[in-house]
Amino acid sequence: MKKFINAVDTVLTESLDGFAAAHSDILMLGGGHKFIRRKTLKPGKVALISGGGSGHEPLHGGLVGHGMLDAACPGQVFTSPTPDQMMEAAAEVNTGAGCLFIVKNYEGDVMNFDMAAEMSEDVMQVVTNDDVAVEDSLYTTGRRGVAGTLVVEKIVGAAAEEGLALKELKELGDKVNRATRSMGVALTSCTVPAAGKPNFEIADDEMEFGVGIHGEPGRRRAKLQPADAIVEEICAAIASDFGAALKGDALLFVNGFGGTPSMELYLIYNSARKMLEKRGVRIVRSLVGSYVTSLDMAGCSITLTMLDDRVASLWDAPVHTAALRWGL
Amino acid sequence: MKKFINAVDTVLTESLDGFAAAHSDILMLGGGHKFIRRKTLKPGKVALISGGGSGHEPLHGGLVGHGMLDAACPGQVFTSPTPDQMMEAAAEVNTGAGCLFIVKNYEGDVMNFDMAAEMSEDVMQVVTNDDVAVEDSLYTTGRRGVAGTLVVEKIVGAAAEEGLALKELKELGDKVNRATRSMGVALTSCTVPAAGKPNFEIADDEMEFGVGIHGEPGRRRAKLQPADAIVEEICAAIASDFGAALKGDALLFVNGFGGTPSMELYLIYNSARKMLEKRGVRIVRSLVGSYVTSLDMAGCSITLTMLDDRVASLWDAPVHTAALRWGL
Amino acid sequence: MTMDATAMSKIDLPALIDAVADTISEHADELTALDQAIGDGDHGLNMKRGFEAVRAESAALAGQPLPEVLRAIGTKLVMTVGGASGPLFGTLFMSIGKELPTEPSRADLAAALAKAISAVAARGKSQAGQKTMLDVLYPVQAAVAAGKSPGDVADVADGAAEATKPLKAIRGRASFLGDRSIGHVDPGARSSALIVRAVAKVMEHSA
Amino acid sequence: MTMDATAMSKIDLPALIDAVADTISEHADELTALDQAIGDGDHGLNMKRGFEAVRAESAALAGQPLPEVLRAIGTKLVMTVGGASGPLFGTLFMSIGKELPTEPSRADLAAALAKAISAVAARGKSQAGQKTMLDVLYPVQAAVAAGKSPGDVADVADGAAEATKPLKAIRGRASFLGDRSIGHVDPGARSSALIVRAVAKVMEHSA
Ligand SMILES: Nc1ncnc2c1ncn2[C@@H]1O[C@H](COP(=O)(O)OP(=O)(O)O)[C@@H](O)[C@H]1O
Ligand SMILES: Nc1ncnc2c1ncn2[C@@H]1O[C@H](COP(=O)(O)OP(=O)(O)O)[C@@H](O)[C@H]1O
Ligand SMILES: [Mg+2]
Ligand SMILES: [Mg+2]
Ligand SMILES: [Mg+2]
Ligand SMILES: [Mg+2]
Repeated sequence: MKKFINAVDTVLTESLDGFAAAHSDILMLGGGHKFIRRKTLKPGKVALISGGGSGHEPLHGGLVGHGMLDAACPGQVFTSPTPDQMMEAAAEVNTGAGCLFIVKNYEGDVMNFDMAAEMSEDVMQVVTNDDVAVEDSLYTTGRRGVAGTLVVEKIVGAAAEEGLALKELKELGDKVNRATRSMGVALTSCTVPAAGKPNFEIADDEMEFGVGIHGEPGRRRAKLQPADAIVEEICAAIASDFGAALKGDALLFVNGFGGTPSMELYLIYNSARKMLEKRGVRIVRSLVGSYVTSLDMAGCSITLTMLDDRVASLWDAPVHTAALRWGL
Repeated sequence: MKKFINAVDTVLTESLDGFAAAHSDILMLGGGHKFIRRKTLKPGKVALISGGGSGHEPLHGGLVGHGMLDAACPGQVFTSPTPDQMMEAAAEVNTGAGCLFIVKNYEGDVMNFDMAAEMSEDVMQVVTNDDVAVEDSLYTTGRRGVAGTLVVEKIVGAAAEEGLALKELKELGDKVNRATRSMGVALTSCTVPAAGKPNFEIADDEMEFGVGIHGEPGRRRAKLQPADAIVEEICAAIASDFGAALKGDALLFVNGFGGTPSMELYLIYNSARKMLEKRGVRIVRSLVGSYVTSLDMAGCSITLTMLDDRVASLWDAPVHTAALRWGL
Repeated sequence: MTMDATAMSKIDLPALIDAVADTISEHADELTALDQAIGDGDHGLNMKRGFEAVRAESAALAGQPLPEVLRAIGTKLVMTVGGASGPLFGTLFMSIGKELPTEPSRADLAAALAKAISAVAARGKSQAGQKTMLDVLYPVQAAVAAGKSPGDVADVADGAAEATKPLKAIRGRASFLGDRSIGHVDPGARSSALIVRAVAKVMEHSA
Repeated sequence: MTMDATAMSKIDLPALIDAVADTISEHADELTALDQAIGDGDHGLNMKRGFEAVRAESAALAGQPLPEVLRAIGTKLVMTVGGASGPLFGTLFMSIGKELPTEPSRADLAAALAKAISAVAARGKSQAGQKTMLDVLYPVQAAVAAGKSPGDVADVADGAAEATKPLKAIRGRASFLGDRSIGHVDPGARSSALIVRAVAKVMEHSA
């Protein structure tokens, strides 16, 4: 394992300490490294709290700040946080208007957030499940929440800043989630520090299609293809899942998994944009970068969110976090 | 080679097309993909132009925009751009107040920018050489320009926005460069698409100390150390090079080379911050992220810039580029 | 030897906690490797973190009645394990503690186990046959109810864990793999069997 | 066979361009591998891009006088090669073109080469012994001045390229490696020798 670490047990806390020190203008840590919270809370605003296993940085801690989250609860690497983390975060950042938990659809996250919600007051939840690689049927745990979660957090965050009520934010979050689809492909796995070796081995001419964001194998292993062929397959899956909803304006988000250089991400974006526009979508907003990562995994995902004017203007609203900034 | 590409010959142009499409609010491409320029020029402002081999993204194209560069000239991967690129960029973005070229100290870059400067009018140059891994003596080509280049571009960019004259900007750039030191360490090499394999092989328990940003071997190969030991060695090298100048306020910039997750970068930042403060520096500004990269190389560099109040306020000045944004 | 109320109330609780923590820590790499194959490679780490945290409180728990101790163990697991296994194993121990009288009979234990396993299934929205820890817990409960010896119960658990191998996962992270989940033992099933074996050994000794 | 003015002016320029472009393209991987060892792994790519761009203009250049053609080649190299080698090889060809009369004698060639090599050294702020292309160009110029045959000049070039192996680099990217640059042939020295060999072959044929 080649990593900059001192000891596997302290990777997370040392990194969080550095993160808080580097962004002390925006955020601070809760006791025991249980959560990252905005430095300045806005009384009367619904508090948005997200969280999940670590290793997906900048998600979620890098999205704490004006226009997005009020707190993020970092679990161990790829392990959902525990309910006490969300409960303590909620107790600290809820200024009276209630809390919205934004949760990626993994059983671990869902159960831990559920337990926290059961033991807290005035909490609602939005569960994101944008990954079309996973069949959504009775015979699965449902779709995973992946990169589209960032989009939900941005849109709902902007609306919370405007002063929307808890229930309205929950409805908006569900709506944006329903308007969002993602799919990912990996060229390598990644190494959880405490595990010390990659989750899977993969040959030099192979890729994993339909992966999530935990360095896990995907739906199928295939021979490495030219970028256009990969993008075409992903876009086809997203498009067919949208069905008739695939029309009008959209946000195209090409997300790197951590080990893929931005040169390749923009190449993928270039390809995806053309293919989606050929299918009748108008790409009016874009985001390209490694925002929802799997440690050092090489690979990327493509996320498409259908936009109406209201959602587009919430996307444009000012945001000031460690990872996402504009308009401020 | 595991990359998202269609053909090695078109990686760069496809990626640039994607980049320009994704950031069409900020920038546009020059003819023949010769340069990336600000969409809206500011008449009477000195034009800042940088450039260099591609593969270091977001440097330099991601730093084109308000408060930083007016144009960036992307060479082939790890290959300096050709003089016609800088000449055409200068002709297009020079609104009458002259052009400042910001050049990283590599003979290829220096010679190509020199030739362009000789054939253009009203051009001055700042050559960055912040890499303390390289001995600066008669028997070397001098220090390399590495991640510190971003700091120079930010500070000089802010001053240009204020309306400083060409000669003042050149002096400011030289001053910031002299106040900046960097050093890097790599855990892996990287793969130039057209070369198809990594520049060097390295064992699982080894690292390259004192590397630049071209996937090249460094000054010495060593056994992989705990992060603190690595950071201590880098900080010692930087500190001894600063000598008596190491005091007062400073900007600490921990830069990832592309393949290193932000969890590790913040851990390095945490360690470096402590070690430098122990040496009497006050870290008052911070930047952590993969900004000056070597494609997919795993590794990082530490950059320290000594700040006076004026330089600190130029760092804080609004910037709006693809990669760096605040205050706007 | 069969299990009875005497055996239950005579149990050396610190020894029990040590035994479970020992087996989980010793097998942490194996559990993680199982989870790398069809999950995200953290199950061994999660369980070890949780049971070592429980062990650290062992002294404090020593004097307390069995139900209290089980509840405390469950709560500690919920607050330290994380992931899917945290709420599930946490619920398991908390529920057994809630259901069990201070001096339980074998029937009490079988009943408490049945209720606790239902609570786990409710928390996980899962059922038997979905390639999860439940595929060990249900047969273990049945074996306890049937009056098997601790050693025999542990054998049932081992067999049940092994029997998850041919199953296709319908719940848990492994379900994302679809058919590719077939051919691997479920990590949570394996850790459940390890816990059962450790508990059985301690019960045999305290009998 | 010796080189003389007749040989120079009789040279088939398109054939010369083809020969140089051929050898560079054929050896591009080797040059890149040399540059991977002590540089950034692009020398073969750079040179190939440049000389293939020159080849693409070969027909347009065919009718023009030798000095014009050399200047055009140099300019093309500057605009397409990039890196350190672009300005340096570009300067070399541009300068030879500038110095050479339309019907040059051997002495003219030797003099032009000397001036062009000085221009390269000035552009590169470099000199002999620093493990660069100059370590091939200087001995080549000397061999031409001494009246050696094209084949012998090419042998000198090969030997000089090989002789860069034990040198420590003082200029170019390899200098960043310090002592680690020792033991490898300099890529630019090797490409220079390849060009000299190709030119020599064409000159022998046109003699
Ligand atoms: N819905 C569920 N119901 C029952 N058991 C489950 C469920 N989801 C997961 N599990 C169990 O949890 C185990 C995985 O635990 P762990 O790896 O610690 O958590 P995570 O999957 O969140 O990484 C699985 O092997 C399975 O036995
Ligand atoms: N200052 C210099 N003077 C003479 N030759 C040089 C100088 N710098 C580099 N070279 C030559 O250029 C070659 C490298 O060319 P290339 O790899 O194409 O450019 P870069 O080093 O910019 O990647 C070296 O092998 C060396 O022969
Ligand atoms: Mg997990
Ligand atoms: Mg180069
Ligand atoms: Mg797991
Ligand atoms: Mg090179």
